[in-house]
Amino acid sequence: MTASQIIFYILSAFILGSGILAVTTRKIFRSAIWLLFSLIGIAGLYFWLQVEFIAAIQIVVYVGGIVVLIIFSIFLTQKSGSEMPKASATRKGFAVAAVLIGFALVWQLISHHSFKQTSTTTLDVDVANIGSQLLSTTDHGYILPFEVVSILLLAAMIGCIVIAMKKTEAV
Amino acid sequence: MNISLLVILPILTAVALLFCNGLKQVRTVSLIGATVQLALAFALLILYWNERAAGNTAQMLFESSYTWFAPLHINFHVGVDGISIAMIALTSFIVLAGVLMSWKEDRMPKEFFFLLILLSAGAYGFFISLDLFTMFFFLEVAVIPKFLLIGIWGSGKKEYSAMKLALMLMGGSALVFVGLLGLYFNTDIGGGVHSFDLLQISQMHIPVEVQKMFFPFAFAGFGIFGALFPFHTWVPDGHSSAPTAASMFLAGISMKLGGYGCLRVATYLMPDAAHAYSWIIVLLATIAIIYGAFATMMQTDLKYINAYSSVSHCGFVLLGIGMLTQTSITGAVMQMVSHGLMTALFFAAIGMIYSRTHTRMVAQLGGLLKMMPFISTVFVIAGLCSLGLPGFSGFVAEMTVFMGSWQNPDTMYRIATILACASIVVTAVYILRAVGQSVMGPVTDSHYLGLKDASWNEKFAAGLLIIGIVAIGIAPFWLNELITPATDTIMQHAVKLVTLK
Amino acid sequence: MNDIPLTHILFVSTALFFIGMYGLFTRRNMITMLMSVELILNSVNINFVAFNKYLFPDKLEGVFFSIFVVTIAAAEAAVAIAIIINLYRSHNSIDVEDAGEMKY
Amino acid sequence: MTNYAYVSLIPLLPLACFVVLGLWGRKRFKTFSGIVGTGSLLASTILSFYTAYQYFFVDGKVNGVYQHIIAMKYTWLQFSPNVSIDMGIMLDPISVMMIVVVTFISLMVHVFSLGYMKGEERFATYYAFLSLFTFSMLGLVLSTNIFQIYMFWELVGVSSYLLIGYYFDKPSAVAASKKAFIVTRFADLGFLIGILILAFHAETLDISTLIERLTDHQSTQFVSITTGSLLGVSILTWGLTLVFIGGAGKSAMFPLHIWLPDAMEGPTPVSALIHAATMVVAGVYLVARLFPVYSIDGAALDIVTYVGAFSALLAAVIACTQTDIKRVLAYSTMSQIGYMMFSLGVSRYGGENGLGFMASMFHLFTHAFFKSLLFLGAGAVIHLVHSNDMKDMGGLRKFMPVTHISFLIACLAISGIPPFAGFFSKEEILTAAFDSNKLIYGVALFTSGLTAFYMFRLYFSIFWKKESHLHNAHGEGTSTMKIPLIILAVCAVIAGLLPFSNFITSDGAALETHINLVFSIAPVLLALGGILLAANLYKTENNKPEKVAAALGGFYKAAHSKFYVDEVYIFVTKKIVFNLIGRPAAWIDKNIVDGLMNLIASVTEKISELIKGLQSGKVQSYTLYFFAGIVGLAAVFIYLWK
Amino acid sequence: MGIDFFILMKSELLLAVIIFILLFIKVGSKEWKNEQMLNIVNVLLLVNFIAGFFGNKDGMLFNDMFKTNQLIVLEKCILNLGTFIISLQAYTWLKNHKHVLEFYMLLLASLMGMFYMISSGNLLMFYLGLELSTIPLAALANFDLEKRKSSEAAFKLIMSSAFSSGLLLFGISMMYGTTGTLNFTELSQHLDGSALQLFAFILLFTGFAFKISVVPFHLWTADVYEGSPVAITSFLSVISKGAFIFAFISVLYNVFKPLADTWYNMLFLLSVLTMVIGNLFAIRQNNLKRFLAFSSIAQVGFILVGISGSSQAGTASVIYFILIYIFSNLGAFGVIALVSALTVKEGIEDYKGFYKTNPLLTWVLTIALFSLAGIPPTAGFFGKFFLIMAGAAKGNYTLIIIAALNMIVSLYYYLRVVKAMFMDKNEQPIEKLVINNYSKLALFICVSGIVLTGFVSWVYDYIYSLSTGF
Repeated sequence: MTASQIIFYILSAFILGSGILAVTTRKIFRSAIWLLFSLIGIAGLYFWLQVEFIAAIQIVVYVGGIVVLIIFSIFLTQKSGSEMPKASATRKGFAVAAVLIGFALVWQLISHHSFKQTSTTTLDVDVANIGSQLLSTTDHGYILPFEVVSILLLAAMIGCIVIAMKKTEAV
Repeated sequence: MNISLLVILPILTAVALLFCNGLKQVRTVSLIGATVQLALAFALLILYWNERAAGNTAQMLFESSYTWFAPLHINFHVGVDGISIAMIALTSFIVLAGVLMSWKEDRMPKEFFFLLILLSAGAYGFFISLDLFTMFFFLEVAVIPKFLLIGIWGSGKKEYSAMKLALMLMGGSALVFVGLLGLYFNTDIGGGVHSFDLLQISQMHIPVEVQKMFFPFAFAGFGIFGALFPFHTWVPDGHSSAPTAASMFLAGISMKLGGYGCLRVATYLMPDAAHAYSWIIVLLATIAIIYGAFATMMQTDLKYINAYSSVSHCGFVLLGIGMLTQTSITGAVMQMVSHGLMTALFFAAIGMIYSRTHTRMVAQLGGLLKMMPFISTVFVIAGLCSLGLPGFSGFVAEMTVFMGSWQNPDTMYRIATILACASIVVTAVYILRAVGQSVMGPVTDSHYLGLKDASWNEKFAAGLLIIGIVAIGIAPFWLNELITPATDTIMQHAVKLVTLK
Repeated sequence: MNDIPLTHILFVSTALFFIGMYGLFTRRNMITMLMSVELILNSVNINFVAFNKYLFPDKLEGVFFSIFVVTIAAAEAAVAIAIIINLYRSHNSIDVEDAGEMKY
Repeated sequence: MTNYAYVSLIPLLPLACFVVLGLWGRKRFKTFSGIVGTGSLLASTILSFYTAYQYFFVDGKVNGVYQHIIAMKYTWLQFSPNVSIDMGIMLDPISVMMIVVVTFISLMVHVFSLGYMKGEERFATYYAFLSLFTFSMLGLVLSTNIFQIYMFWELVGVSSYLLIGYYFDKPSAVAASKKAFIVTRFADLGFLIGILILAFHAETLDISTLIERLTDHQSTQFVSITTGSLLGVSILTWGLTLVFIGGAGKSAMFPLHIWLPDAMEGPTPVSALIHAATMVVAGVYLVARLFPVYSIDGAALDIVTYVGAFSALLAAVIACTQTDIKRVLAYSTMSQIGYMMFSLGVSRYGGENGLGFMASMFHLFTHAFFKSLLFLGAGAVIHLVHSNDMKDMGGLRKFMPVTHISFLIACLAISGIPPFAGFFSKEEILTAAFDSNKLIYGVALFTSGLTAFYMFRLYFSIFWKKESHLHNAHGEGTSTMKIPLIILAVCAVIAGLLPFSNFITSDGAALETHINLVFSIAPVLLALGGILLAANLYKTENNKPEKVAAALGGFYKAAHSKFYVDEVYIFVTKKIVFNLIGRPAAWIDKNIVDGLMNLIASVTEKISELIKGLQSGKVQSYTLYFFAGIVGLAAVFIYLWK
Repeated sequence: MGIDFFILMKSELLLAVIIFILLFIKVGSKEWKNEQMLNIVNVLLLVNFIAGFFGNKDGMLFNDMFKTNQLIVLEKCILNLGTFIISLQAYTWLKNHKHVLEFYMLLLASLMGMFYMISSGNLLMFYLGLELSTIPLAALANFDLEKRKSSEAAFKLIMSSAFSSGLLLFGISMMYGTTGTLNFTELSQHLDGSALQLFAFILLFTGFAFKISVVPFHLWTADVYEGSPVAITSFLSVISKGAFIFAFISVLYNVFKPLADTWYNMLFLLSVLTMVIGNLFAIRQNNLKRFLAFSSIAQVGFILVGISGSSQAGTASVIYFILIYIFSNLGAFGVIALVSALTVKEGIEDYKGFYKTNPLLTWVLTIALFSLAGIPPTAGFFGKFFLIMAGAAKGNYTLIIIAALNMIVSLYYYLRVVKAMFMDKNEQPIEKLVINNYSKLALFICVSGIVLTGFVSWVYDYIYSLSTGF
């Protein structure tokens, strides 16, 4: 077993472990922290896969943005430290069953599928390349999706403002 | 003559009604519309005779066709033969009578007459259509106004009845729909193109298995309209809850849509299947006739009596169609016309009685002949027509059906015919019970003594229908000559296809 | 990285996917539900990147897709949180069981 | 050959009268309407006498045989290329005889009613109905087409219905009219099916053609109808028997006679016309019309014979016990028609064998006069005493001499006392019966004795018995009532003297008949015995009748209760038809058939209620279902469906 | 690039321009009255709608990420029309709303997302379009800010759609993994029907199914429809649904054609389920919006029947039906929106005796409901007839019979509403409402659309001429 393999398995275990904890722990704040760990683990996985740019985005957007957002909202809505209510046993039972069946199904499908590699030429995944492709209008350019996403972000922003804004200024 | 006028005219009337105000204007416009309809129907009849006399032997006359949905080969294709003309004339009679009977409808008159006229447009359209799509279209047009008419202006458990009627009739049309689609996709007018055109389809030979598969849908679907046992239960409730004019329409026209469809679509286009299934049709029709008659005997409400008797009488229509002889089919068509007029008259009489005495229970009525000789006479005439008295249309039609049915020499069919004949006795029983109890006998309620006889509009309406009934009863050869060529075509077609196979 | 078969990575991502789904099914707190959704989206991202790297390295489609997924996840999370906060204002609770007024 | 087209006026005049009076009588004509009706009928009567003259004496006979003359014929309704209902007029001896009888009796009744019905509110309606009846009856007898007969058959039925129910505010009248119609309708069903059978095999509805085909042993039609059989009986017998059922219904033969006594609820002149002289003999006429066909089928004729004889006897027995004078007359009518029937039954076609046929027609002819006379007389009596019951009468001979004498003549005629009309016709019947069937002869003989007895029982009870003390005696009524009585009395005397057998026979050729005086001793003696017995019992008031009744015991009671036939009918209709068929049918319709439709609706709603939990309002459940859906789809479409 | 770019992307660009105009108005210093803003917006939308008809051209842009043709333009025009009508109908409600411009910005952003989705040439664009159309809608669902139900609806919408898009993404990733491409054209060449690919396809399929509320992926629908402001409900039920169906057809017919056997059977199964369950739930509803939600679910069942026809007639019928459905449903929602905005009543019970006080509105609602039920002479009849006819072309009459039977059930509940309005008595019916001109115009458009679209056959002919099938 090479170092790379070992790193991968450790990362995987870390991701899944903290993921499981994130969805099972009863304390909401801890849950958020476990999520954070899991996301960091995934960032690690990206590093391991040598897509540093994605790893960076993962850390910046998720760890730096979303998790923070979540934590803020937890502070806004929750008394910290209190335990969350438990889901009913039936719901849990069904959920476990569904998830296990689903996983078995998907894993069965994946493991029996022979993935075909169509090309061996590797493309450089460095930041500059990604950046220029993102804004390119020609071959392999992603300017259109980029614009769409920007509209989406604008819309999301407007939406958030309208919804979450305090209604104190109502006359 | 452009027979699309028959549809356009009611629509124009209906549109004109939208701009009217108050009962007076509304009813005047409706009356004019209905009268013109009648005139048009008669003009059509005369033109038709002329055309035939001039030696035009085309199956359909006054045909015209407009492309409607070109990609799907749906055309607005209209044309008439004797059967259609008979039905059109019937419709125009009943529309006019219906309008006259509703002369004093002061609750939302505009809506009332609008729906009434819309119904007539549906009926005319149905009878002149030679394209299955337009036919289906008009069939459904003629359903929903009835829901509103019954639900809004009806009496008794009107909402229930209206809903039941609408659902069952739409159920029928849903079955028809399946049948039509089945037919459509098994036609080929060249190059894999399908057609809804009745005449075109009749020229092709639809595979027997296909016929056997879709005939039940088409027949049962139309059969629901025509009170096919056991799908007749909308009839009693619907008729009894409806306002007078709507009852007249319902029994007089709507139920005829079913019979006409059974004949024109199911039997004509799928003759092999009609032969194969004829025993079922005959069985169901016989059950309807006998069982309807016995059920009528136990009714206590005049409208229920007439409604159940309609089940029984419409059984003759289906019996005639199921027997598949030319005479029996002619009889079925005659029975449609006759029953339409007769039952409309019956409902008109019941309506007149109800509007005065405010009851329809046989037990509560009595001796009306004393105060309202006209209405009572109308009632008795309707009753006598219903029990098949010579001189009235009912006799002619029923006898033709019997005569035709008897030509089918199979023993089981004979037994069915005998049973059907037996119903005339039961009919006599219930009709005479109703007449004897409500019109004759001692006056049961002193306040009846002050009641007035029919007003001019009612007299006119009843007179109109009676003229129709008596004219057919005395001179059935006209109607017969009108219908026979058409039924002949249908039968020849059926025989041709059967022998081809 | 080539000494790890693709399926192993897929195992991780699939497992993460269903962990997230489990969380979504069972967590009663709306914010934790949202967190579960994030796990799901992350697992999908792993898929994209892994496929891209392992199978189709000649283009960067998978990588780009994951970039956009991250962005959208952020937008979605933002709106969701805004809604949750609004709900919290009116309900004074973010228990999902309490948000079941409309039913049947 | 004379053009007989004018014959069509005979029925059409009353029809026109009906239409005019029916539409405008109440408002325009009022009391004048009686005159209108009578006038138009007078014209008809004259025409029919003229027709009879023309037919019998001028040109009806070809080579010594009376011909069937088709005066006119129009196709009315074409069923199929060779089967159609035609409207036409056929003249042959019986139809000509019938139009004479019908118009004449009807005229008498019309005249009589002028007085009898005076002051009635629905006077015009009455005359309209009478005209309708006359039209229908004339149409019936003139028919060329069996279906035409059926149509007019129905029409006479309905006019009878309308006239019986004339006093519509009397529940008993309404019930009686209903009963009459329904019972005859039931019989008509047989007629109709009989027609269907005959017409199908003969491939025609035209009477002449039908007879021609079914009597020709070589024709395919004949072969087909005689070879086919059902339940061991040939199709021809079936057809004829069913047709006879129709006739039996109209002619009140057992067991379809129950409507006739009740029908007396109608105005008495109506009873005289319809329920004595004309309509009720339609059954006899029907059998006579198809007689050539009947005569080749012994089985059918036997049925006619036995039904007729049994009805004659039964009715005579019942008549002896009734107290309502009109009912007595009604049963007597039934009994006399029974005579006509069995007379037909014992007859055969052609020559000497056709004596019964001739006798039957002869009796029909004479009976019409004396029976209508009896009814009109009874009408006059009722008009005076305002009651139908014998108990309210007695000693009326002083108050109404004309009625008395005419009634007596009629009684003598019906009893078969020479030289009154009934004697001659009855004599022929007895001869015919004697020649063919001794049992029938015995019954006939016995019945004729009974007839004399009950008729004179009636006569004495009305006009003798106790001395009456009428205060409000307003005499016998108007001259319009008396004149018909006198005319009919004259007819009742002389009608029998006509050389009937020269004109009306089964095959149209004249038949030599002669009165065998030795043979007629027995019936006349029996009749005289009956009269004497009646005189003994009823001429004065005494308790002998009660004693006799007591002696007869149960039999008397049964006869008095009309042998409980009505009760049987009520049992069958009420208990079986209504309760066992009608009620279940209505119940099934309401609960099962309709219930099924409603069940579909309620099941749909139940299911809807049942699965509402799916939409629990919990978003987590939604996602769970969502995922379950995916797994399900995957399972189906990846693994199961390949 | 160049001028083509502007012509091909005309619809999207126009929307973007409008969004930015609104944004400038918003951030500008001038205080605008609500009425003024609404006037401007409606004029802009009208312009947008009309402009849609001019200067159209087929073509692809950005490496086939964006494609357009006559049919797509027509679809966009239909959606524009719907949005315009909704905007008119929302007038009564928005007049007193504080966030009019935000409302429109979000609405148009969502619409734009749909446009991109319809025009998408690869899975990425498709996904982005889908999200762009969904996320603003979730925010919009919450626009009745004080209403608890509104927030609940928004939450349910965003959660369910997040979940669904998670699954969809998983499917897309698998599709990517098995075919190596995101481009539709290449994708369809690489489809080999392996099990994993099928699974990926099922996930994609359910992504659509979720959006157009196919049972069992429909559960969010009713709750969201009920809780959202009426304008959003109608937008969801008409525009969003329509857009997704447009995209669905094109994806199924063009991209997943090799898997036609599979998806035909899936459509069969799901359409039966959808019709039946949708109807069963609809018959028990008492809230009109919720009721229309279920009825719209049932309608989707019928649409699936049409889609399963997979012929030129199938495509045409579906698009034609959507057009009619827009008129009908918006006719119904128009009345409900008015009543809801003016009286806050939404229950079927409240509509008892409605005819007595508001005959005109009642007729509009009745006609709309009849059209939904498929009763002639309304256009709904034609729509439904052609739809099912298209399905029947495959010869699967079981499906047709089930559809026909379901039409009866659906008739029942539509008539139930009609009955309440016309026949039932009510002590306190909804009072006589004052209708503003915008709503009148909207209702007029809807009614004339309902009446004319069926009879005037060139509408169908035109759609048919643009459609393709296989």
